[in-house]
Amino acid sequence: MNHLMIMPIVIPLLTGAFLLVMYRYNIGRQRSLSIGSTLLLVIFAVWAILQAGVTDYTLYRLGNWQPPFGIVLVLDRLSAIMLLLTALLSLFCVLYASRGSDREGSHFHALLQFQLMGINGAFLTGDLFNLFVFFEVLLIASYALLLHGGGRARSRAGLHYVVINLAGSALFLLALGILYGLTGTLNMADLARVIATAPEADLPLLKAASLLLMVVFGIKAALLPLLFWLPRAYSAASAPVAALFAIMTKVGFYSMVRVFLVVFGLDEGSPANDTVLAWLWPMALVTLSLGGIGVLGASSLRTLTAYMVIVSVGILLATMSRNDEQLLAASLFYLLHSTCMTAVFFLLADLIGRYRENGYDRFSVISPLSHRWILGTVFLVAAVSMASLPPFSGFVSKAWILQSSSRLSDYLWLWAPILMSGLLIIAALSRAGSGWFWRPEQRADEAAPALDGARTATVCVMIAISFSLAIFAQPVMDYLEAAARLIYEPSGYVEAVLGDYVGQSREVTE
Amino acid sequence: MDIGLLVFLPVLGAIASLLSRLKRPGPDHVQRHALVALIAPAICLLLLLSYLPRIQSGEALVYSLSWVPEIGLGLAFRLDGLSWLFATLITGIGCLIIVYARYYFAGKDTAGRFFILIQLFMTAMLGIVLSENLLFMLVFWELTSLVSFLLIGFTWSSRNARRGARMSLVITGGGGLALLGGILLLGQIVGSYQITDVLAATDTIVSDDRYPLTLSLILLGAFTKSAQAPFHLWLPHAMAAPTPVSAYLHSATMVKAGLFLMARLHPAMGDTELWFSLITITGMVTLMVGAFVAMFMHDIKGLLAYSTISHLGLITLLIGMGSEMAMAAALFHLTVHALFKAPLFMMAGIVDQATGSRDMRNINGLWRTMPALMLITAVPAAAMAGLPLMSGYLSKKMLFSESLLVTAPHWATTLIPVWVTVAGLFSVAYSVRIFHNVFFNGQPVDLPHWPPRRKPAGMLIPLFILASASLLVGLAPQATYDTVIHLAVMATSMTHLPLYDFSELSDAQGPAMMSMIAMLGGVVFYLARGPLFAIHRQLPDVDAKNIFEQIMQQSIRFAQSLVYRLENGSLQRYLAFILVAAIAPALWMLTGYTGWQGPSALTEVNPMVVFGAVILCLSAIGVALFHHQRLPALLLLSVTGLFVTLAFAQFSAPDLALTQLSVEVMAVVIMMLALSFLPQTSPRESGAGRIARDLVLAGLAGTGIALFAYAVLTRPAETISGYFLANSVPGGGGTNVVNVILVDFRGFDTLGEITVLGIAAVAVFAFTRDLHLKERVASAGTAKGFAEPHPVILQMVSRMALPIALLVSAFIFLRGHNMPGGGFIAGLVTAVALTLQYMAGGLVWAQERMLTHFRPLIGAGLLIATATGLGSWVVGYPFLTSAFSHMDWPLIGEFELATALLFDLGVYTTVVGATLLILANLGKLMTVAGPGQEVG
Amino acid sequence: MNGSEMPLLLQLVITFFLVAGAIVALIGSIGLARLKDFYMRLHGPTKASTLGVGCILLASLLYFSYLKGGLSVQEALVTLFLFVTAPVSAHMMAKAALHRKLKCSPRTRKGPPDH
Amino acid sequence: MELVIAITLGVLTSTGVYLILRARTFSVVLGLTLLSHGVNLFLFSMGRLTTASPAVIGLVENYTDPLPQALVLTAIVISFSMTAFVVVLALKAAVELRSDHVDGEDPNEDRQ
Amino acid sequence: MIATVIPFVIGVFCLAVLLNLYRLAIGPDIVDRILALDTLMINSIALIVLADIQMSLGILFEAALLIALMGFVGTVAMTKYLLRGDVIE
Amino acid sequence: MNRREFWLPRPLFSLFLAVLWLLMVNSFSVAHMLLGLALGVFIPFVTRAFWPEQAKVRYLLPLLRYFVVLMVDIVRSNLVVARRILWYPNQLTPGFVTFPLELDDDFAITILASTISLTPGTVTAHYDSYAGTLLIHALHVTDEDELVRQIKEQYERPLKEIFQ
Ligand code: NA
Ligand code: NA
Repeated sequence: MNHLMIMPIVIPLLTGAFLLVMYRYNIGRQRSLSIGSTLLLVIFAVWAILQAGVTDYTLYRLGNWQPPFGIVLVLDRLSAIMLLLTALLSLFCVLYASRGSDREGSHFHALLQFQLMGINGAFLTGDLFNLFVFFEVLLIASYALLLHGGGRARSRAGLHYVVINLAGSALFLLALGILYGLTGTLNMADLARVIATAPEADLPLLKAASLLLMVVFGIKAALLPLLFWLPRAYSAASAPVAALFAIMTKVGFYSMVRVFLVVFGLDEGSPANDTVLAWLWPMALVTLSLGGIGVLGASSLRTLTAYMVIVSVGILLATMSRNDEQLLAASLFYLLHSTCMTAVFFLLADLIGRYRENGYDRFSVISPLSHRWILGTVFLVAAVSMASLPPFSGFVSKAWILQSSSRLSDYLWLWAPILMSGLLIIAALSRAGSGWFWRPEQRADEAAPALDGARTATVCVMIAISFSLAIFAQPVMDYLEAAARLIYEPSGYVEAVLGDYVGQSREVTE
Repeated sequence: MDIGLLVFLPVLGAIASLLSRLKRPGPDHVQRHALVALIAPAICLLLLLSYLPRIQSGEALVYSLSWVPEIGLGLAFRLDGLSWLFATLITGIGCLIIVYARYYFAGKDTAGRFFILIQLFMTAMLGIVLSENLLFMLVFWELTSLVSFLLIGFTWSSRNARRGARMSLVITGGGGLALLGGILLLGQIVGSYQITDVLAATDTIVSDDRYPLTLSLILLGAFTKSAQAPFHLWLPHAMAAPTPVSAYLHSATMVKAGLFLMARLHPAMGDTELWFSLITITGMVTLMVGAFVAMFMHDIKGLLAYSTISHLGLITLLIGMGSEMAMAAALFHLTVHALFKAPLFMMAGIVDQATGSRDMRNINGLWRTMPALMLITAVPAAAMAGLPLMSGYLSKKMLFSESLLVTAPHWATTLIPVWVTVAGLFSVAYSVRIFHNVFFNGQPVDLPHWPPRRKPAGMLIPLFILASASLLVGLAPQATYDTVIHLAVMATSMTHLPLYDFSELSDAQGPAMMSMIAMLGGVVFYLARGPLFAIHRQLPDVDAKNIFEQIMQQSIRFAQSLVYRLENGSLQRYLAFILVAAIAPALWMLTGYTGWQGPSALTEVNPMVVFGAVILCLSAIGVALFHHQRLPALLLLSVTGLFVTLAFAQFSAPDLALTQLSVEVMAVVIMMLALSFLPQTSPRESGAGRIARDLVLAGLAGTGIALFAYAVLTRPAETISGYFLANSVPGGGGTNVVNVILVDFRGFDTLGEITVLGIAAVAVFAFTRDLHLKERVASAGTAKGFAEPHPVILQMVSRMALPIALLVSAFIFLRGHNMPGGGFIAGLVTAVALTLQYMAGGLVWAQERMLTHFRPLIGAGLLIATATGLGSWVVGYPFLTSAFSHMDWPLIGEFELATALLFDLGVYTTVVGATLLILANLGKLMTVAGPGQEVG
Repeated sequence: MNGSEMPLLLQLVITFFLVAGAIVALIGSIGLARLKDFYMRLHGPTKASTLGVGCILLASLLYFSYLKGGLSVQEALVTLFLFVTAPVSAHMMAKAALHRKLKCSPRTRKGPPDH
Repeated sequence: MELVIAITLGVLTSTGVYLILRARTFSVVLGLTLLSHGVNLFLFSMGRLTTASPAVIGLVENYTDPLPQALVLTAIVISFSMTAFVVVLALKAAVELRSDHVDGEDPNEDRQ
Repeated sequence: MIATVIPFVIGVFCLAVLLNLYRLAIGPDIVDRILALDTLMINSIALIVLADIQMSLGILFEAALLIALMGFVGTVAMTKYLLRGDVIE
Repeated sequence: MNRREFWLPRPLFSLFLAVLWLLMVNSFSVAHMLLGLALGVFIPFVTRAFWPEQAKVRYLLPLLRYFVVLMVDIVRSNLVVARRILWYPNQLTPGFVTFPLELDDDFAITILASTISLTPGTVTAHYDSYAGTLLIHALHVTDEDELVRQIKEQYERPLKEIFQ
């Protein structure tokens, strides 16, 4: 058994705990530890990518107990991708935060490490209850990070975010309860096996449980009508936190893929996921449309980006709900792009806001700006990528999604909002850009702080990643297609996880 | 490969320009920039010319490189007659524009930026015309929109420039998205994006169901780019750009991209009724609108812009007709238009710079001061008017003759000839006007610069070259056609065609008549312009830019109001949405479900349980009823918690009972701490409607849970837990199976769980650190009387209780693996005992006596638990693999040592640290020294 | 396993403690419910309930001591704890009542001094 | 018995839901607590309810299903953490937003 | 004998609990309610112990102990709150 | 403070804890004796800061006797109170009595206050440390001075002997 697999969870946990023990460490040491830990995560994520490329499923049996009795971690291509994305994203967030945002409150780095532990755990676990636990870890850390730095907007948004997610957690437990009550197991593979052979009379109950899970994951993923907390929460958060949150909605998406396509999708004849997918489709489309409208109506760049997150969620869930292997691969590619770019924009809003004389990132304020050339160019390039214009990853991913979906009968329902939201994004970003970089006077030089090279470089590298994702799209796509293929072979997953366990030690009590 | 080079050379040029711009601007910097910028386009032009022989042999040069084969996107280039014609126009006119701009931008800092952008733009245009792969073409298509956006907004301090730029970007960008859709559909139909394949699949395309949609989307892209009505609105506002930009982008090149696309796809998609009607009607409308508006423009550039629109409509019309001859006419006119429109724009720029105005009502009689300009301009102006011997004359006659050949559909046979004649008439009128009004028509009026500032003669060079070319084409149409245009026409029809015979054209009677009418009518129209202008002034003044801005503003307002209405900051509403979302689908799913009653027999009713259940329900309802009075509600909540505890105890879950109980008290203490800062009562602010809605939601939720519970409880249980019962002692070394699950089978969950607790505590620490509760802090102090802060009797008993409680928690801790208990409960007991010290002795008193800070305690707990897990690596087992052994020591007796105990120690430590950190920080808020001070 | 094999005397003793405890505790709660003012109500639970529960615990102590073959004194710990804490609870509640200036019943001979 | 338990769970959930829909943070906290009671008991009862059969090996003959108990224990701890957190957050919000209304004094103040 | 008497004893304690709840519900003052809750806690110790005897388990002792401890701490917290408007200061 | 007081602040109490441990675990093995002793030493050591005062217990035996008397009194007081509550709750004449303290040790006062609360019809409602008085609420009082005298006689005097 390869111990490297537990590393993405243990490393941030150890780092976070160590930072608490050494609570008097000065900020410099905290930063070095945090950056070091995140770098290690990147390395292990790369290992995970390679490992998953070689072996379809790598298992890690915690406590050396046979699944489904013990908790098992499962590494496949999908989780490897998510791990790498998280690691890279968090690295940039930590780097960006280390330029000063981390001092606005206490224990930023420790909390961020715990957050990473939760996210990575959610991506790796093969146990539904353990998923709940990791959800809670990542949520509580996200509550704390959201409030990092204080202030009224954060308090209000934080309160809403927390209460809503607590309601979501209650629903999660309910759904888990129903599933356990009917199947007597929690391991995802075992659940899949039992659900596929569930008695006819239990099926509606199981499907109802899947609908509850849709709401649970929908809250995380920001599915309409569960998303209203998001715009304010994301725009209230401090920039690196918001950027890290770009991955959070994807955790919801990931969980839906895992649970609905694998756990509820084993029975190839009439999989139990048909109901939930049927509900997901229209809801995701409306989400997508509302996201587009919100982008147009946003009053600040952070809010705009928050709605961009919603657009991306809409696209992801709509494509996922069509239950098509190729489309899933395409939407995974889009996931990479949208996570990267929404993170870029949260950072960019902060970066530019710092050099505007006033108004921070509000559109309604016309304010002199320093470093117009550099910031303007960065914004332009980022906007092109965000608007899914060529030659960035957004273009490739959107083309792939549209292409793969065109084989479906109702593809136009997807096409119309995707293309329309694209237009709205172009309109909104061109307004924002021209209002910020063209309209005001150059900021007087003596008032202007020097450009923060590290922050700018962080943003630029992230944009460069989006660009190289387009340039090297083919190998990435091959990997994603393989990942999607695995998702659509749930029987392989079940076999790999459960091995020779065929219901021994199960007892029936009347 | 070198075709690809052709496309990307200007990028290299742009980079060179960028580098040259980095150098400190000297007195000659514009010249230097221009020279640098000229290199790449010139090489391109030479390369293109060198290809001419191969093109003339009818060869289509194709070069492909794989990029993203998954989506059919490849770096593929194609050079055939059509693309050669366009590429040559783009590079040729581009070179001349650069020369022109060298003088136009003389002395301006912005020159460098212009040269960079113009070369980028050239790349984009070359990419469009030279792409073999349609998706690849789209990359450049969007790039033209983008660079055009930057160029229109070039003088960004002007509001008009910004608005014009945005407008063009939104319209052409939107068109680009439509085009993306169209091209993707086309690619799906054909199975490839290679133009070669697409052109070979005509029948497949035309017969596909998706053909109408595909065509519409593609045409939407083409029309927006080529400023076809009603998308033409952006073009006049693009005139905010510097004149070289207008001359290049908005007359000669970019706007032709849409025409190029239609011509390119004509063999594959043309020749259908739909194609004909969509394109010809659009073309006709555009032709007429452009021509009509142009006549009344006073701004030279405005007039030229609308005339451009009109000519674009004309070419579109010809493409729509679709016959080989019409296509020939279209491409011929397209070339001719590029040759006469660019110099006219250049003229406008010269006049603008010389006089400081572009208003023809003020600019008059320039022939005296600018005779050379007048002479050179005469040629393109005449060509635009379509005077005999001029290039425009021929192309117009080609149009007229084609219009007469239209036989189907019925409506078009007479309408089109009349229509084009009228439009021709207008074009004569505005051509005459621009020439006469600028160079003659009396004396200038109130010009900012008069006499005009001297302009460098160099500006006339590109003008002269273009005018000569235009003249040349007019004089030798056949040669022009034969050498370049015929190849392009063949590329658009994919067949070998006979050459167009211009002598035949000159013999035709109909076109000549129509030309005549147009010419005479135009002149008459121009002479009668005074009254016509007067009438035109009566018409409402419509500014497309304002309309566009208004539409934008309205959309934004709509978006804002919609979003604000939905996302209105009301948590209650969000929660209601979530509840509805949870209830509605399940309700929908389970309507008519009959399986609620499972097969298992019901168990008999236990009166004690019923009693407990009733009290549980009553207390919960009591909390809901009395929630306005907060402290009583809290007491009732404690009762609920107590009875939940009793339920756990009753139903064989002692561990749960212990945990629930400890947690409950801590939670109530925390809530009471908070309550001292909050109002003591909740106002009654919910209306009856809101209460009714909430009651319905609550009722549905409760009913749902009850039904689910009933359904599951009446079914036989089938579970994996037999394994736990069987392996708890042999595999986990403990008889308390729940505890063994917690620290061993599912120890990973527990690790996550204590992490949550730890994070919660650290979070509370972090965000209460700077919380200021000024008004509350003042009231703290040492009161006498009954409310003394630290009652002696309480203190005495609490102190005594502490060691005993610690002993009890040690007991619970050690017993946990085999009997109810464990690290978590032990931790809570310890924490509660220490909390008692806080309550009895006060925060400061107790804090001084703590052995350690709490945050390191949390960290240490987590480290202990994790380290225990990691310990199993040493012996080669996975994380959290437990080991235990029973040791029989002489004298002492049997001892069990289990790593699970160490893990539980981590749990214990974390729980103590976390609970106390939360409490101490809440308590801190009350003390005078509170805010800003770190506790724990 | 049940108590039927127990010596009769032990059974009787246990039963006595159970019944006595129940009655005493009930009286305490009746006092809580019936008496006129807070200060009077305080007396019932402080003594009666404590003792009542003490009796039950004693019964449990005897019962399990027999059942498990040996002295099971854990229950004594609970009793002890109750007896130590009950007066303090009462003390604190009385202080709170005084602080809140709760009215005494009209039959009270002498009210609390004002602070 | 099943019916009694089902109804109790329903009542707990209903009251919890009703309270989290109230406008004041304190009521919401009360509601969340009740809701978590309901949910925990629900999860607990999914292992079927048996009396006098704790899962302590050697103590009794029949054992109840220990797994839901372990799950509920985890859930209790987590919901305790969350409650503590949300209480303090509600306090902070009430101070900073000048009202203990869940939306603060003016829900749209940070909107422009 | 014990088995016969236990349900009766449990019933008596349930009655006591009801009386406590009655006081808890009617108050009138908050201190009355706290007193009622305190008594309720103490009575529930008895209930727990009785259930333990009835089921012959002997494992609910910690629960009884904890109720005693937690009930005390809870009462102290509430009265301190009434006295000082705060629990810890 | 000498070494013994630092490491073993309360030897008697340590022993008490060790015994308590054995009672709790219900096992009298050597292992548990050692463990109990270890805890008995360890716990007072880590909590010594919370309990700074040295208890001045002079005589252990009188203390034990005091507790036995107390137990009897508790049972008796319960019967008395039960009778009052059940038979004539409406004829009770409650009242507050101020009890002047002679004790000055906080620990002793605490024991006295608790004793008063546990015995017939009296509850200690307040301890005024400035005035040195206990405020007692009596469920049924006919003669305040008699009550004070009785308490002094029965409880305060023995306590004074024990603690001073
Ligand atoms: Na004029
Ligand atoms: Na193990």
